[in-house]
Order: sequence, then C-alpha cells, then structure tokens
Amino acid sequence: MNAAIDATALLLLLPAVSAFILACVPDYRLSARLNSVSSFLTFLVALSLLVVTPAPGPYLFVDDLSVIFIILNSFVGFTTSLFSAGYITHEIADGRFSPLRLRFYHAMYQTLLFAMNLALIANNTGLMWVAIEMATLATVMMVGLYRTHQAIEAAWKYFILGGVGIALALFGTILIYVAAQPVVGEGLDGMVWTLLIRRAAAFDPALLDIAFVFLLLGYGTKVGLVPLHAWLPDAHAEGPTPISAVLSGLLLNVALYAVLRFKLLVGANPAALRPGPLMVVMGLASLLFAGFMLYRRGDIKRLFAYSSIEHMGIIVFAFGMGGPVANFAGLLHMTMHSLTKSAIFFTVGPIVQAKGTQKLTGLGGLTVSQPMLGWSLVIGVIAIAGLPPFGAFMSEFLVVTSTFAQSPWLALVFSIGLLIAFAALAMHLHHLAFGEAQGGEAPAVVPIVPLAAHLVPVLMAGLYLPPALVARFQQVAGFLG
Amino acid sequence: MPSAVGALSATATVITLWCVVGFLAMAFMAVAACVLCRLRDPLPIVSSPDVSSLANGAQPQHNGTPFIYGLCAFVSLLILAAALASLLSGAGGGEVVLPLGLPFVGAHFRIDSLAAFFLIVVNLGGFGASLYGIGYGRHEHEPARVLPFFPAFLAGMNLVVMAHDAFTFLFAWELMSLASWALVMAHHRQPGNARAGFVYLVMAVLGTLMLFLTFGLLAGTVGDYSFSAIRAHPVSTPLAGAVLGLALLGTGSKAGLVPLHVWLPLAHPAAPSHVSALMSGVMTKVAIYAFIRLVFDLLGPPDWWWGMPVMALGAATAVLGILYAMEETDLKGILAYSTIENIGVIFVGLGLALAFKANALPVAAALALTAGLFHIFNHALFKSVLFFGAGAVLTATGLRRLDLLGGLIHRLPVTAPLFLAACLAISALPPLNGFASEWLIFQSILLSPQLPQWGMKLLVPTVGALLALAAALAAACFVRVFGIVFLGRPRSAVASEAREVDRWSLGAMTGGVGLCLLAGILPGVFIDGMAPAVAALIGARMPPQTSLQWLSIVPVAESRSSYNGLLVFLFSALSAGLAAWAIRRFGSHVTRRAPVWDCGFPDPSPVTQYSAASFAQPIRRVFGGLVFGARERVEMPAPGDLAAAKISVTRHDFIWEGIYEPVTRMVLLAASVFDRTQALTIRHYLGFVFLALIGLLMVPALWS
Amino acid sequence: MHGLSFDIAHLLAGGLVLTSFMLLYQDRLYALLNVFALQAFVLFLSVAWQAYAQGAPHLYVTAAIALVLKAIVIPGALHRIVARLGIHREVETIGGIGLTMLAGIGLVALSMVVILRATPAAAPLAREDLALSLSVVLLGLLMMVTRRNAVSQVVGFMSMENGLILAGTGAQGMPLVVEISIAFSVLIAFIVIGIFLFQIRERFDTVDSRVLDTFRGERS
Amino acid sequence: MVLIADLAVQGTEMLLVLCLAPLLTGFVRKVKAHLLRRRGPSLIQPYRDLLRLLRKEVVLADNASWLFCAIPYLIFAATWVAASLVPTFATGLLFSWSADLIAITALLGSARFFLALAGLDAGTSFGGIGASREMMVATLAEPAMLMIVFTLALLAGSTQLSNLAGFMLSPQIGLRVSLGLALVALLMVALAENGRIPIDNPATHLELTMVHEAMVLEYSGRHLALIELAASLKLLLTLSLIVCVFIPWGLSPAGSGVAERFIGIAVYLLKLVLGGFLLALFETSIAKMRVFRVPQFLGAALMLGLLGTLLLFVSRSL
Repeated sequence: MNAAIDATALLLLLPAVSAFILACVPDYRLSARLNSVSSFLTFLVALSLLVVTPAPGPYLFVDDLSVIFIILNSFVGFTTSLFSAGYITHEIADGRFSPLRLRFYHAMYQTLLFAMNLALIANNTGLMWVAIEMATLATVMMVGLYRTHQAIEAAWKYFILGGVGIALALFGTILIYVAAQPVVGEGLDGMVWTLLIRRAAAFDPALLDIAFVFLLLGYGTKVGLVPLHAWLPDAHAEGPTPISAVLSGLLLNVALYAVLRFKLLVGANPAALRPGPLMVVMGLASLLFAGFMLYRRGDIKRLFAYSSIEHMGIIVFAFGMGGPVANFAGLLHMTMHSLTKSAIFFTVGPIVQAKGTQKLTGLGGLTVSQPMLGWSLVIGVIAIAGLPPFGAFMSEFLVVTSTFAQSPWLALVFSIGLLIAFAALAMHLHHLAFGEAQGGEAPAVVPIVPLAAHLVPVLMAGLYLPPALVARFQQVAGFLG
Repeated sequence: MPSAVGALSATATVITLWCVVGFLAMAFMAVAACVLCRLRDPLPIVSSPDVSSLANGAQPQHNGTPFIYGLCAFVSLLILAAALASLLSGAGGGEVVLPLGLPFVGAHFRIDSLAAFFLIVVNLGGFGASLYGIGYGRHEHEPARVLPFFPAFLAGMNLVVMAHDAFTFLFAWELMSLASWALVMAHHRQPGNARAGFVYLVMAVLGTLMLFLTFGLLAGTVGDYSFSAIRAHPVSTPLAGAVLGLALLGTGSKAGLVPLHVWLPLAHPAAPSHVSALMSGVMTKVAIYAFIRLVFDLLGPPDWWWGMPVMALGAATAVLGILYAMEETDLKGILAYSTIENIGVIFVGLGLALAFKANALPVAAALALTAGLFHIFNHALFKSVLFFGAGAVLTATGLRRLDLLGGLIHRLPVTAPLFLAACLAISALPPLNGFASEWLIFQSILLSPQLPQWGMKLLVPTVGALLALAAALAAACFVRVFGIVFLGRPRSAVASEAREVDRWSLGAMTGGVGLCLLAGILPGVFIDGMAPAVAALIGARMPPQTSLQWLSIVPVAESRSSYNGLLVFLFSALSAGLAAWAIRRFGSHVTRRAPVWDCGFPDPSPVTQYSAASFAQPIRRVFGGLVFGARERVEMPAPGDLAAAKISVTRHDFIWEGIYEPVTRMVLLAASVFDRTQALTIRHYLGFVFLALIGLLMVPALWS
Repeated sequence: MHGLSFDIAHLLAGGLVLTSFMLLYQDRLYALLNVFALQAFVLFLSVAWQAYAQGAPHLYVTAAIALVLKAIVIPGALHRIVARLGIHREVETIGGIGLTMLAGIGLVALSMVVILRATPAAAPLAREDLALSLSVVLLGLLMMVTRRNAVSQVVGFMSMENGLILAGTGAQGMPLVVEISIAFSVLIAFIVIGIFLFQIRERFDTVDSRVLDTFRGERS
Repeated sequence: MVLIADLAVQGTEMLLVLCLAPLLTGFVRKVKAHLLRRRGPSLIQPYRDLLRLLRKEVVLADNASWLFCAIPYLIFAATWVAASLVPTFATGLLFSWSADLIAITALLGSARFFLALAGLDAGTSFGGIGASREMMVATLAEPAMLMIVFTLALLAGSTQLSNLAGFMLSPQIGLRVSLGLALVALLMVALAENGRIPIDNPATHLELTMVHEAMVLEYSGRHLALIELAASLKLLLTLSLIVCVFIPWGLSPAGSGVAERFIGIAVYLLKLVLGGFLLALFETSIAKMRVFRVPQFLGAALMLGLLGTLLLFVSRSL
C-alpha cells in the first residue's frame, strides 16, 4: 500500500526534482546524463506499476488503461533523453544552442515529463486539465527554443491554437461537473474519475453530449485531429528534433488518453450521444486530410508530422469503432506509432544535422551516403506505413477487418485513406533513401541504442506479442467498450 | 492409417517451417555481414556502376554470394522434397499452430495438396534462381542490396503458401512484396527504377488492402481468422460476390491481371535477373495460389456467374499482355508483359473451372483446373529460363534494349539454344510443355457447351478466340525476341563482343529446359501428380493418365480427344533424322560461305536489318489502332530532297492514361487543394476550430 | 437561491455578454483594452456576487485575481506595449463590424438553445450562467477569428477565459482546484504572451500576425 | 500382326504424302499455266527441281548460324509429321490419336516459327520483311484455324481427325450453318497458310510483295529443297484436311482390307485432282491483294469461325 503510493508520487517527484536540479546544472554533458538517468528512473518506477497497482486516491490513481500509457510514455521519454544527449552535443558544436538555453531545455524536458505523468495518473478531471495545460506550455517553450523566425511563429501558432483548445476543454470539464453535480454531489467528488464513471449512467445525457463536443475539440486539438491540427506540423518541424519525437511519441498520446477517458464517461451513459461516430468521423477526416497533405511536403520533419496526424486519425478511428478487436488494435497502433515515429525522428535528427538541411530536395540517396541511418529510416517508414514484419501491420489488419464486418463503406474509405497516405510516404521514401546521394556525406553519429530500443520491439510485436501484454491490452480493450 | 498420414503431412509442414527459418536466418546473416563490413569500413568509396566494366567482366569482391545462394538452393531443394512427399502421399490435415502472429489466433500452417503443389512450383523456381544466382550474383555491384532480401523473398513466398490463417497469410504476402520491392530497388541508381519501385509498392499495398477487406468479409463477422474457421462459416451469396471481386482485385494486382498489371513491366525488368525470374515465374503464381485458395477453397460453393468476370478478365489480360509485349523493346520488359499474357491464360482456366464447378460438372471442372495448374507449373519453368537467358544477355552485354542486340547466337552458343527452347515452350509449340497445358485449356473450352447459362454460351467461345489469338501473338512475339536478340548481325559493339556466361547460370537454364521438355512429352505424369490438389478443390479429378497406352493424355474419355507428346516428339525427331540421313546419303554436302545475297542489295551496316520496332510494325498496324490508338506518320521528303525520310509512331497506353493518370491527377489535385491549408494565417486556423465547434454544437442542438 | 440574488447574478452575467459585444464593436486598440478592463471588472463583480450568494469564500480569491490582474495589470501592460509599438489605431476586422455583430447574436442564440435545452434538470442559476458564459466563450473565439492584430487576438483569448471563469463560478460547489488553475493559467499565459510579444517586437517591429504569417509553412 | 499391318498402313500414308506433295504442286502449276493458255512445265518438274537442288552445294551467308542450317530439317519434320497425321485415304491410323487437329495446327505453327527465325538469321532487311509479315498473317490465321477446329470439334465431340471424319460420314450430320461458315473460313485460312494468291504469290520474287519467298531468300541447295518440299507438303496437307473433313466419302476405316485401302487411295487422288483444279482456277481468276488488306481478309475468316462456334454454343441449348 505504502509502496504503491510511493510509486505514483515518485512518478511526479522524480521529474519535478530533476527539473529543478537541471535548471541549476551548468555543464551540459552532466545535465544530459542526469536527464537520462532521471528519465530512466522514472521508467523503472513506471514498470513497478505492473507489479503493484496502487489504490485510487482522490487525486491520483492508476488503472490498467493508464499503466499502458505511463509505461509507454516513460519509456519513450527515457530513450528520447538518450537520443537528445547525442543530438544536443552536435547542436552545441554548431552553436545553435547556448549553455544557458540548454539548462532551460533540460528543465523543460523534465517539466514536460512531470506534466504528462500527472495527466496520466490524475484521478480528477480538473487536475488532468491542469497537467495537460502545463505540458502544452512546456512544449511551447521548447518549440520556440531556437528563436528563429520560423520557430517563433511555430510556437506562437501552437500557443494560440493550444490555448483555445485548452479553453474549450476546460469548458467541457465544467460541463461534466455540472452534469455530475446533481448526482454525485457538490465539491471534489464531482470531478473524481472513479466516482464519475460509476455514476455516469444517471447524468443528464444532453449535457454530457455538449460536454463531449467541447472535450473532443479541446483535447482533440492536442491530439492533432483535423481540422484542429494546424499547430502540429509547424511545432514538429521547427523545434529541436528530440522535441519532435516527444511531441509525436508522447504528447499526442496524453491528449488521446484524455479523450479516451471522457469517451468512457460519456459511453457509460446509455442515453447520451454515442461518442464513437464523432471520433470515427474526425479520425477518418484526419487520415484522409493528412494523407493528401503528405504529397506536397518539402520538409522532412513536417512530412513525418503529417504522418503523425494520419496515425492519430487511425487510432481515433479505431477507438471510435469500438469493440474489443478495434480497441485492441487502437492500443496496439498507438504503441507502435509512438515507438516508430520517435524512432523515425531519431534518424531524421542526425540526418538533418549531417546534411545541414531538412528540405527533402536536399536529402536523397540516404542509403548511399549514410547507410545505417538511411536503412533505419527505410525500416522506420516501412514500419509506420503498416507493412510487415512490424507491429503496425497487425493493428491495421485488425482495424480494417473488424471495421469491414460492421460497416463496409467506412472500411473502404479507411482503406483508401491508408493507400493515399501510403503512396505519399512511398513516394518520398524512394526519393529519400534511393538514387544518387545528395548533399554532404558528413559522418553522422547513429543513435544505435535508442533506435534499437524502439525498432526491435516494433519488429517483435509484428511477429510475436507476449501473452501477458495481450492479456493486458485485451482487458483494457474490453474495458474501453 | 489417417493419423500416420496426418503425421506425415505435419512433419512436412514442420520441415518446411524450419527451412523457412533457415531462409530468414540467411537473410539475417547477410544483413549482419553487411553491417559488420560497414562498421569495419565506415566510409566506403562509393563507385558508380559502369556498364563497360560490367560488360568486361570486372568483378567486385564477392565472398558471401556463392555461400548464400548455395544455401538457398539447398534449402529450396529440401522444401521441394518435403512438398513432393506431401503431395504424392496425398496427405491432408496436419496443421501446425505456432504462438506467433495474431495473438488470439496464432500462426496456423498447413500443407495440403494445393499448398504442396505450389510449394513445388515456388521451390523449383527458387532452386533454379539460387543456382543461377551463384554465377550471376558475381556480377552484382552492390551485393549488400540483394543478398539479404533474396532469402527473405523465398521465405515470404513459402510462407504465403503454407499459411493457414488470414493474418499469417497476409503477413507473409506483404513480406514477399516487401522483399521483392527491396530487390527491385537493388539497382536504385538506374533511371526509372525508383519509379518502378514506387509503382510496385503502391500496387502491392493496394492489393493487400483489398485482401484485408476480403478477409474482413470472410472472417470479420466471426472474428476468427483461421482458415478452418472461415471454411466453417461460409458467407452469404451477395457478400460472396463481393468477396470474389475483392479477391480478384487483391490477388490480381499481384498476379498482373489487366488493368492492375502496370507494375509488372516496370518492376520485373528493374530487378536483378534471377529475381525477375522469381517475380515473374513464381511470385505471380503465389498470387494465383491466393486466388485459388480464396475462391475455390474458402468461399464455399460458387455461383454460376463467378466464372464470367474471371474468364473475361483473363482473356483480356492474355491478349492485351501479349500485344503490349509486341510493342515493348526492352528484353525483360517483353518477358514481363508475356507473363501478364500467361496469367491471363491461367485465369481463363480457373474461370472455366469455376463455371463448371458451379454447374455441377466436376469432371470438366477438374480438367479446367488441371489445365490452369499445369500452365502455372509450365510457365514458372519456361519464364524462369527466359529471364535467366535475359540475365545472361545482360551479363554478356550489359544491354536490355532489343535494338542494340543481335547475333548473340554466335557469341553465346549454349545460352542461345536454351533460350530458343524456352521461346518454343512459351509459344505453345509441340512437343514442349506450353503446348500441353494450352491444349488442355482448349479441351476444357470445348466442353463448355454443357454450361446452361446464356452468358457463358456467348462468353466462352469469345474467350476461346481471344486465347487462340493470344497464343498466335505469343509466337510472333517470341520470334521477334529470339530473332532480334540472338539472330542477325550485332547492332552494337558490345553485342559483337559478348562472352558466354558461367556454368552455374547455364546449368540452371539447362535444368529448366530439361524439365520443360519432360513436362511436354510426359504430361500425363504431371497431370496425375496434380490430381490430389484438384480433387481436394473440385471433388473430382481427371482420369489417371499414366496408365494409358503410350503415355498419351486423354482429358475426359477415350472417344474424344487425345494428345501424345512423347510420340509427337519421337515422330518429329525421327522425321528430321531421316531427312538428314537421306540428304547425307543421297544429296551433296558441300557448303560454301559467301556474302549474304539479300536479293542483290546487301548492306554491311547492321542498321539495315529489321529492328524490333519494324518487326512489330505489321502487327501494330493490325491491332495497334484499336488497342493503342497507334498512329504512324511518314515524312517523305520531296524527290531530289536529300533529307532523310522519317517515320514516327505515337502510341497510347489507354489503361495507364485512362485509369492511373486520372487517379494520380485527382490525388495530386486534391493534395494541392488541401495544401493551401498549409499556408493560412493563425486566424484561419482558429476559424477552422470555430467552425468545427459551431458545427458540432449544432448536432445536439438540432438532434431532437 | 432567492429571487433577488438570482436576478443580480443573471444581470452581471448578462453584463459580461454585453461587454463581449462591446469588444466586438471596437475598432481602436486603446478602446478595446479599456472595454476589456471593463469586462474584467464585470467579471469581478459577478464572481464576487457568486461568492457571496453561494457562501463560498474561496471564490473571492478568484474575484480578486480577476480584478487585479485582468482589470488592471494586463490592460495596463498591453497599453504600454501598444503605445511603444505605436499601433493603437490599427484594429483590422474581417468582414465588417456589422456582420461580426450579427454573427455574435447568432452565437448567443446558439448557446442559449444548446445549453437551455440540455439542462432542464440543473439549477436555474447554473443554467443561465452556463448559457451566458458559453456565449462569452464563443464571442471571444469569434473575436480571435475576426481580428488580424495579435493584441486583439490576445484580448479575445482572455475574453474567452473570462467566460470560462464565469462558467466555473456559476457551477455550484466547483472545487477550488479549478479557480487556482485558471488563475495560474492566466498568469502563465500572460507571461508567455509577454515573452512572445517582446520577441516579436524585437524581431519584426510589429505585432501584426500577418507579418508572422508570411512564412507560414514550408521552410524556404 | 495387326500392329504390323497398321504400321504398314501408317508408313504407306507417310510415304504417299511425301511422294504426292510435289506432284500436287506441279499439277496446280500445270493447270494454272493451261488456264493462262501457256504450256507450262511438266507435271514432274517439281521432282526435278528438288533433285537438282539436292545435288547442288549450299551457299551459306557469312553470318548464318547453325540454327539456319538446322531449320530446314525442323520445318520439314514438323510439316511431314503434321501431314501424316491427316487421314488421307484411311481413318483410324495407328498414330492418329497421338495428335489431334489442334496439335496439327500447332505443328504447322512450329514450322512457321522456325521459318520466320530463318528469315531473321541472316540479318537482312528482306528476311525481316518476310518474317514479320508471316507472323502477322499467322496471328490471324491461327486463331481462325482454331475457331474452325472448335466448330468442327463441337459438332463431332472430338478434335481427333479420324473421329471427325467418322462423324461427318454418319447420318447425325445435317446441313448446318456452322459447317458452311467453317468451310468458308477454312478455305480462306488455307489460302493464307499456303501463301497462295491472293495473300501471297508463290511464284513471285518481286521484293516488296513477297512473304514466304522473302524468308527463304538466303537458302540454297539441299536446304532449299527441304523447304520447298515442306511447302508442297503443307499444300497437300491443307487440301487433304479440307477433303477429309468436308468430303469424307471413300475414306477406308480402321481395320479394312487391302482392297478397300486401294479404293481409298484412288478416291483420295480424285479428290486431290479436283481440289488442285479448283485452287488453280481460283488463283487465276483473282489478283493478289495488298499486304495490309490481308488482315481484313483473315479477320473475316476469324469472324466467320467465331460465328460458327457461337452458333453451335447457342444452338446446343435449343
């Protein structure tokens, strides 16, 4: 019992304390190492949740759903911190980072991890909202870190759109409280997840409907759903690459987690509007829109940012379809996307550093000039495109086949969307990876450890899912309804 | 004994699985070796491939090549043996379930007689290609881009055939596509290959998505993706039609059914030749396996009309494919188009089998299906040999364009007759195997008046005419190929200095030709071998052939038709020998070499020979106007004018222009339209949020 | 809750909507900031009245924050920025004031329909408050959409926040957590915006977001 | 014993066609000459030509390959085998079941395949012209032929020529539209296959109009002799095929005695005379058409054949 409380507290304390420490450490090598160590410890703590599930308190709680998110998040947070250590060394050498800025960067990195952990273990709609707002602000800071014209615009766009999204989410949260208040009673109880979900059937369904609209749009902005996505490509493209990895791999998931929680809540009320169709429509719109947007991209990081939108569309679509199979697929796809997309950014970072440009026209023939990175990119793109032997293939298979049984036309449109997005990615991949090498052949440091840590599990998942994992996913999938 | 039989089949499955693991291990070894080399020498000097050095036989360092290919050949042989044993013992059942793949289903593997037959095709091709690769691979400039993927490709194809649940099947299917894509991209620097790879990959994924949907219909409602579960829950009639359509799209895009064939002529030539042989000869067959598995096995009893789209598409594919081949001037491109033609022929056989099966004519259905399967086997053989030959030409000259080749019969004295034999086989000329299978298809067409439906009555004779047309065109096409490449005078310096290829390559080709001849003169043995697979799908089989007098084949009953390849062969050989003997004995045998006569107008320039384009011109004038919208324009200078006369031809690929280009245009247009949202102001983006909010708020406001 | 207190709460909430309309109506930056200060003051009154009526003393904190920060400090700071940048005459609207006002009326109607239909069971005060605060939120968003100038967009954003605070305080017994978080976020938001404005001015000598948007997308 | 007798009949048949073939060619030439009011060469002139060619040396083009020398034998073998599979005077020959009408067509196809290759081997423009035109003609003639085969086979229920002839003799056969169509188509195809007027002129060496002759331009001596003999055999084969299918009377069935065999031979010779005469008459009364009219001519044959088949398919159910 005590140990359990310690685990949740540690999840918050570790990043919070390290944020303070890192803000004070001047040596960037030391701070990079500290950053990794702290992230690693957080990851270990997260793993301990598998063994001991803490009892829910009024503010914090952990259930099967959040455990998956927490472990995934802390894992990607850890590997990204490893990648970041190599990345910033190069940036320092290039003079794009000053040591002071780096202190800020590391502090913000840990703050972000703190905020995301908080959002994932909050047992309170308000607390969750605060955490997500904090995560937004931290990432805004990091996106604007380079202080270039473009970076500031990206951060500004992100801030404004994120702010509006957050505002909408807050309104939704208030509406949920208003709906809960007559049933659960006034005060803190009206915002506690565990209580809300138990009594949701008695809430006013009409109010829940409106609340869900606001919440979907509000948190959907952070998920990057079309048409609320506009901040996402710029934020990915203009910030430091580790942040792009974190954004795609973590922050989107956290927002998705919030959407899922509220979907559960609304879904628990039989009289309320079904949340599924709304999510399906937005997911499909994101998939199709991002698929088309992939074609005319000229910037490699923006390209993969749109691909993140596409995949968020797929995931939201899967969860929107619901049912044990689709939910399972959604969870799996989310995991695979987090791992793969951040791995792609791990390769993109050194590539961009070596070539000195992130324009696609300047990058070509990567398997010739930087074979290891180039092939890693090929593997990453193949994995993200949902081809075997990688895990996303399984999730896409499950989504399509299970959807087709329920509503064939949706599955058809969905497949067309997948194909459109795939063709665009393939088009860029052929240019990026093959043909004569373009640009510099400067040696690039390959972040082997983080890459392997991401791609090997992705490969393994395509071949074999451990029964324990499957059981957990299935349990959660059943619980998501 | 059923348990023993089942155990035998399971053993075969297990052995094959271990062999597949062996393939994968080889792929892994190759990757590891490449990575290690890279680590040892992090900055290799990247040399650009040079055609002349290639032609002169400059060989880069290859230590692993013979090793990998040799192992591949060995493992293929093992699987071949296992599959043969499984097919001949007639064992079914014996499912192996591994806890891999889809967690709540597992990976099911099973070698039934159909799978065993296709395993034989796959591994025969794989064995040949590996053998060929031992020699051919030495000329590879970047072996690191071929060696890891070749075994993976073989593994993928074997797994597709063995898979016995939807997920494993699709997984292997896509693995096969991906590995072959990587092989297509092996020579990625050559212009056009990137496009080939792109088109191929997109078409492959299109096919896979269609198969996703197919299995969604077949298994989605039940939620159990194993084939046995699918078989136990047949879909309802209208849905089954949809499944048929989706299966045609899904497998047709891999097999090369018109109009989904566009990637073949791009991708097959781009790959290294032994890989082209595998892709053309074997991978398309794996696609047909998928079609047979889906439609004949999983989908339940067919409706009468199912055969019609299959047959119509098959016939159209056959004719269009060979007409395209007639127009093509790239040697490997021609072979790829000819593959399309043969796929069409096979699909006609399958369509007929479906029609017969639906009308409760099991014997006729067995005949048609046997014809289809036999043609699959035959095509795998001779198409492999043809691609090996094309590879030999490529090794010897570095050229693929017909208009630069010529006279190679003098320079490649062993390759030439082997290639010629394969040309004869693919042109369906007796006594080789191509004729035997086409003869069977024609025989099954002749049984089709028994079909009661009017649609069939009108369609089948037309299909027969189209098939006959395709066969005749194929002969013309391969006269052109062999005549332009091997006969005449060399059209380029490189072609006149070509050197014969290595023994491994020649060995692979000789083996293939030997099997072609064997299957041609003893078709009965092969037909009987296929009988278990046919019987499992149709419930009937062709009468046993090997017991017949003189080893002839009789499709249905003694009184009707028969063909004896052995006798025709012996007869022809005897006649030719007799004639030769008689002339030796009674005629003159003085031979004098002299300059060519050519009606008194000989011209030493090799350009004055008939070229590939001029050879095709009469046929283009007959069919081209309709099929390609071909127009010739002749610019004849006025008398006295010394300017050269010019002839120019404009051609249209209506399928590309009519389907693919508009789709591409639409996608790009949509991309451009959507792309405007990339360049909006924050205000506009806020406007989107605003509109989305208002729109969604309207939903509950207007709901009730 | 007896009639009078309900009426007063209702009146104050209505006043908030009214000031939102006034915000929409402005075409000078200084005037805009002044009206915003007025709105924040109305918000202060409203929250304070709620605190009194609900007997929830913690709401006084929120009220105080609204008064000090939003009614005095932020408008003052923005005044200074505007003065320093010399952009006080520029409020470019999209589609004309009249059209914007019409759209605003439509939005108010929409929020009334949406909320009042949905909450027959809720307490009347909460209902009215929710409807009116939704109007304020939507009007704030409308303002952000129809203004080109960064300062007025920020004002629109804060006006949205005002609406949210109104909603939060209107909900009976909503825990303190929320108020603190709102105040907190406003604070951070202000800081961030301040940093951004500072940088923007430093680099572009204007806060017109059109200039920011020139790049808008692909790195050239 | 039966086997030996059968073998004897089969051997006789093979020798008969081999010996008769040049005679038929000579006969047609003679008749044509008479129709044109010339005396014409003697009937046995083709034999003399062949013998002279056999005795002459072979002049090979410098560039000719081994295939060039092998091809005459292959062509001759394929044609001879095909010819000996067609029942001339007797049905139920020993090896008649080893190949049916489809196989015969394909054997002729093989001969054509090799001939076209020979045209390309020397690397001359005329050879190329001949080869490409020949294959163009073949692409239409072969499917037309197969359609005719289909029509006949659907009627008789077999593609076996002996069975076919037997069926044609039987009373089941009536006057069928399909048969008429098939006959017309077969005649058209036969003209094309043998390179007769109006498709090709066997006597011309006018460069731009020749097809068959262009391909064999480089052949000489014994090679040319074999090819000429094969051409004659092919003419005989086609004629035999037509008479065997459409005027099957007089064919001696399997197991008949020596007398019947001789009657069969006599009747067969009569039929050949009639056929050769009609061919000569036809050729003298018509002009050669332009090369690119040929596809239309053969296309018509193909359509007739297809129509015949279709009618059969459709009428079966009536």
